[in-house]
Amino acid sequence: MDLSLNIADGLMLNNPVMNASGTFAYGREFSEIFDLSIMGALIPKALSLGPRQGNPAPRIVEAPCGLINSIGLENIGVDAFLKRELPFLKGFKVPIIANFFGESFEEYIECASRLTVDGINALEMNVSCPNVKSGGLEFGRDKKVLSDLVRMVKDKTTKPIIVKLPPIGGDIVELALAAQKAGADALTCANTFPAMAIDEETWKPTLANYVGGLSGPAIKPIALRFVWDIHTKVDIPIIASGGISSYRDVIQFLLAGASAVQVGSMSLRDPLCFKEIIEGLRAYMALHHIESINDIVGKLRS
Amino acid sequence: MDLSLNIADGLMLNNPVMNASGTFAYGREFSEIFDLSIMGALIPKALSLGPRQGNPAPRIVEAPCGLINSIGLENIGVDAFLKRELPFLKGFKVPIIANFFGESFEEYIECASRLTVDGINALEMNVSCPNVKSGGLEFGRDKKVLSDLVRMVKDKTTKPIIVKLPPIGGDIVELALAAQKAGADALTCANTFPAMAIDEETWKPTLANYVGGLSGPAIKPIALRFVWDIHTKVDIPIIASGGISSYRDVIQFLLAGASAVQVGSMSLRDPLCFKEIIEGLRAYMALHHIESINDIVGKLRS
Amino acid sequence: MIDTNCHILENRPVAVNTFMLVLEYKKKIDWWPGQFVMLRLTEALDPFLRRPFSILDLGDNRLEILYRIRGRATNMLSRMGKGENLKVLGPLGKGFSMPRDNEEIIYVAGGIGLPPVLALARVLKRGHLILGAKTFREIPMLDRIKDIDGIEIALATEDGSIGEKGTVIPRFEKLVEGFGPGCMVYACGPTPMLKRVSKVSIENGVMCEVSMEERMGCGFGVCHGCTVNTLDGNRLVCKDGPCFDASKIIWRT
Amino acid sequence: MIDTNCHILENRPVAVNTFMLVLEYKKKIDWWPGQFVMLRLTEALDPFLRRPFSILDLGDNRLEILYRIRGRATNMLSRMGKGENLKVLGPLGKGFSMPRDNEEIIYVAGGIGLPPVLALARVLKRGHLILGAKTFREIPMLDRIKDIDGIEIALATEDGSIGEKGTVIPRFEKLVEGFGPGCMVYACGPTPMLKRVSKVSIENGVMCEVSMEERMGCGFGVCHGCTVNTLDGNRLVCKDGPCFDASKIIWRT
Ligand SMILES: Cc1cc2nc3c(=O)[nH]c(=O)nc-3n(C[C@H](O)[C@H](O)[C@H](O)COP(=O)(O)OP(=O)(O)OC[C@H]3O[C@@H](n4cnc5c(N)ncnc54)[C@H](O)[C@@H]3O)c2cc1C
Ligand SMILES: Cc1cc2nc3c(=O)[nH]c(=O)nc-3n(C[C@H](O)[C@H](O)[C@H](O)COP(=O)(O)OP(=O)(O)OC[C@H]3O[C@@H](n4cnc5c(N)ncnc54)[C@H](O)[C@@H]3O)c2cc1C
Ligand SMILES: Cc1cc2nc3c(=O)[nH]c(=O)nc-3n(C[C@H](O)[C@H](O)[C@H](O)COP(=O)(O)O)c2cc1C
Ligand SMILES: Cc1cc2nc3c(=O)[nH]c(=O)nc-3n(C[C@H](O)[C@H](O)[C@H](O)COP(=O)(O)O)c2cc1C
Ligand code: FES
Ligand code: FES
Repeated sequence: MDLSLNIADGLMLNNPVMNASGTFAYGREFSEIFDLSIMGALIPKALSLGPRQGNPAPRIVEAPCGLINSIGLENIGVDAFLKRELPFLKGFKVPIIANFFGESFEEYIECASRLTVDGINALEMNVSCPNVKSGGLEFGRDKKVLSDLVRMVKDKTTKPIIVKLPPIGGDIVELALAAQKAGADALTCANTFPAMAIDEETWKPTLANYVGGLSGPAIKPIALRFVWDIHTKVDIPIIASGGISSYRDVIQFLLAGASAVQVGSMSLRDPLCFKEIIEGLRAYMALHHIESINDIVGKLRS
Repeated sequence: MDLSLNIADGLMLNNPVMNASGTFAYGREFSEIFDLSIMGALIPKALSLGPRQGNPAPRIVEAPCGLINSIGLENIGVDAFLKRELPFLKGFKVPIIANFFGESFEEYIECASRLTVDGINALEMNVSCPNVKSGGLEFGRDKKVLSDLVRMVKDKTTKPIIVKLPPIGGDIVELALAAQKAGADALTCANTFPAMAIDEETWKPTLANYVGGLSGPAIKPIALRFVWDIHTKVDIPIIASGGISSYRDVIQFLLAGASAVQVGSMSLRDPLCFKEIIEGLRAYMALHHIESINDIVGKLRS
Repeated sequence: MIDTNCHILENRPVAVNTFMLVLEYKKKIDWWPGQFVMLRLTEALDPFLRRPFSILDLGDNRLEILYRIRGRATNMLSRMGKGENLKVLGPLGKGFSMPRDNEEIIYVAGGIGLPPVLALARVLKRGHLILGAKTFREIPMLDRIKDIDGIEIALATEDGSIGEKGTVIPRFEKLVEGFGPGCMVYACGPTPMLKRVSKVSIENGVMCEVSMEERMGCGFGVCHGCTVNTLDGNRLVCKDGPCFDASKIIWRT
Repeated sequence: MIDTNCHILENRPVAVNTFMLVLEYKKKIDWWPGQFVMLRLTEALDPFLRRPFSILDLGDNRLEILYRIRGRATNMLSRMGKGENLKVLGPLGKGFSMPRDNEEIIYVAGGIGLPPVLALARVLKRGHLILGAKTFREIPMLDRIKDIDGIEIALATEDGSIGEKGTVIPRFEKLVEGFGPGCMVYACGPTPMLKRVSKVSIENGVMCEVSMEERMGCGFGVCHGCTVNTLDGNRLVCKDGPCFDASKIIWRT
């Protein structure tokens, strides 16, 4: 039985299950609970050029079957990551995908080039960051901006580029096509949904930042539809993200056309879910006599 | 204590709680469980010019904190509605909002003009219907198409026009502004989210139609954000729709800027929720010494 | 139809993956076999929708339901215990119609299709009940079933562990052919069985009613999710059914 | 830190809206007062996140938690009964630090801030515990509290129904001023109380540790949701705390 798959040159996974960026910190806490070498890939928290404080608290709140976060991309910055965290992560002999972002084209490019080092297998671009120059509109909302950005980043790195699409505000299929055309090697579909929570007792927004991003099982049916819609249009591999909580969900996303999946919110609730999901996948394949994970990808029946 | 509010000329509600279209049929079943005259307004199932069969079964499936439907706008058609159902609904002395759609500009216009009769207080345009002429793209996805459509419908009716926005595929704030500019009297925000469910045992889509729309508490945080975003940009009243399940949710949506709310999925689960929500609202206002519902609308504190 | 809170009195296994659920049901209300209730497992929002279950018996402050574990909700239900609360909406739908006088009656039940058919047999107290299952261990409450006044029982199991080996169909065919057009058939079970029972009934000029299943959003006719295709157009399983005249059904392939 | 399934042994009211939850906890594991666990109420996906609760006691196969109904999850929890299952992740976070020898110790607890402070007092077996509440009926297990070896108890209630009328602050000020810089303060309770306790401690040159609360996503340091602003930068309540040196905290307005 073979769970391995190839996303891009230099990005071969032992199995299709990765963590999602931002719900795993830099891996140290999870490494104390289970052996990270079982993972398909490891994705540390989003990195920016310099360190960032993020938003004030409260910056997380529960939602029906999910949660809303406004962490605000707090992180230690690329250099500190390379020095203090990467050596630790490399020890697990699992591909490492660095998630990064910037507030300008220049920052994206500089990040990408600094992250082009041994031990990092691919770069995942978080394009849901406000573009300071264009009045705060997210980079990923505009086809043209997105494709310029992807093209410029591709130029500056030899690593495979994975573009993580924003789910709302534009047509995700068009954004996917634009990213592919600009040279993206794979797509992550999708980031959190713009959301909000209000406290009816205080009449205030629950998050200090007013708004945040919704994640968790709540968004799964929408993410599944995105993967299906995009899969029928693009040729590059899709990595699914959005509400995946069990091996069943993984099979569903693979059938819809995803090559791999990321698990975020569910691992906040059940830190051992990675193990359960990977073992569940193995058991499912054994039970159904499926030789290779590739025999599931995109195989939805009519 | 005053729960009444004015949405548009001829559309004065005794309280801000309506049903959502499509989860209430034409009102007969609910009328056997509680007195419909407690409602802020009644909205029958979406109407098209002629009767429609809708999609084959299965056309409903549960999702985390919600459900996905692909009913396919099954309905008895405008004429049968006016003859067989409207007289019954008029008996409750509650404003009636007719939800309607078409597959072409002409159908929308013809529907609107036939629905311009006594006993109907306003028209709610469902623009999440595929436009046959433009290769199936939904009317509500394109600013230009949407504003042409709204303008033409406005021309053909004296009733207030409420545009029910689609949540995904375009920028909802821009769509809202386009609808307002074209003459919409109010906005419903928003319709169901494009979604999908797959059965990992049969490898088939769960819905015969492959895809459907997600509704229920799962989408509430996104709908709340939409209302907040739109409220700060448009001047016409907003009617919130998306996952409302309790009086608490109603207060939250009012604080974010909605003037009224629709309850859909929750009433499938708990048919008596309308009563509970309206009573809860009253009790909340009494407890907090709030004189008028208008003292809540848009009053989010910082 | 009313919506009411009920305590669990009993929830115990009675066959493989099959449970007898007894709820304290304090309201007085009329019902008829074939009708069902929608159960809400939890005040929490997941699972979101209620689930439909046939009424096996209702009266004396007790509501009896016989269910089999099929997916998430039935799994959760099977782990609930005495004293826990459920919300019950019902009775819903149209039950089976009354047979005409002097008619022979055949009840056909496959697997967990048993409850509505058993309920009817108990009320009518006459006729022949053919019960099919995969194996002996999947048949619940055999003692109680065998003891119903006026009912003759025949069993069929796929593995032959009790009764005839195979499906209910051979025995059913024999009975129908014997009784001829005068008899009345009531059936509930897996779709392939229902299709066969309908076909045989129609071929023999016999009235047949089938209790249909469809995924339900509401259970009381407002979401139009549970549609079944009939010669009279779309009908709702929850409101126009679940019991339908078999000759009207247009079966999905 | 381990994640384990626990049966409820007891879940009974001990004061207004306040419950004592006792879980069967079969694992052997070290813990220290101030540490907490994350409870998962249900396998279903709503409520989605676990909730943090201080460890009141852990040992002899028993985990004790004292909790007050605050919102949805605590409400649901209060309706759960013996035999039902919870998932428990823990022990989590850093507990209170050890006091230096010979120091006087003051414990200050406001409302449901009691559990971690009480746990510490029980372990250290010396010092003065000042307990504040709105009213007499909100104080849980007063007998047990009064009987802790080596601990002197003072009560304050807002309505004066027991102990001094008013907040814990006047009594606290008097004690701190009496003991001077040699003493050590441990506090948990509502933020305004913690702020006052910190201020008074700092003004008197006294070491003070406060157990902080923040909305949590994970409880073990991976989501960075539970941030608290300190003189050393952002710190995580769940991992760097919940117990912090009060002089380091930058209080939100
Ligand atoms: C009128 C009616 C009466 C019923 N009476 C009984 C009864 O007395 N005892 C009993 O054990 N079961 C009965 N059922 C079936 C029962 O409702 C389903 O087993 C239950 O809803 C499954 O819920 P779940 O969450 O466990 O499964 P899910 O996880 O929702 O689904 C598991 C599988 O079950 C099937 N399924 C789910 N819901 C339905 C549905 N509503 N109709 C058809 N198939 C479905 C699907 O194939 C699905 O893949 C009845 C159904 C109907 C429509
Ligand atoms: C380290 C730690 C230890 C705790 N120990 C205990 C304990 O021993 N006993 C006890 O009764 N409670 C304790 N709490 C508080 C407890 O976690 C909350 O009461 C609980 O999470 C509320 O859940 P809910 O769903 O009932 O409320 P919700 O519906 O989630 O919220 C209700 C209100 O409670 C507040 N709230 C919710 N979650 C938190 C949170 N994590 N931190 C601060 N405020 C919150 C908010 O103001 C919210 O409006 C502790 C919290 C922390 C962080
Ligand atoms: C607390 C939190 C922090 C996140 N931080 C990031 C981030 O730094 N970069 C990023 O690309 N996505 C981030 N995300 C999005 C997740 O990576 C993931 O795409 C999303 O949560 C949907 O998946 P899920 O439903 O499995 O959580 C974050 C999500 C959460 C909940
Ligand atoms: C079964 C079902 C049928 C629906 N049919 C319609 C419809 O006919 N017209 C329409 O505008 N919206 C329709 N909707 C959308 C609802 O009116 C509502 O906008 C949406 O479900 C979100 O609200 P909720 O979360 O409260 O259900 C339907 C929704 C459901 C669940
Ligand atoms: S289940 Fe809603 S109409 Fe039948
Ligand atoms: S709660 Fe997740 S980091 Fe503290």
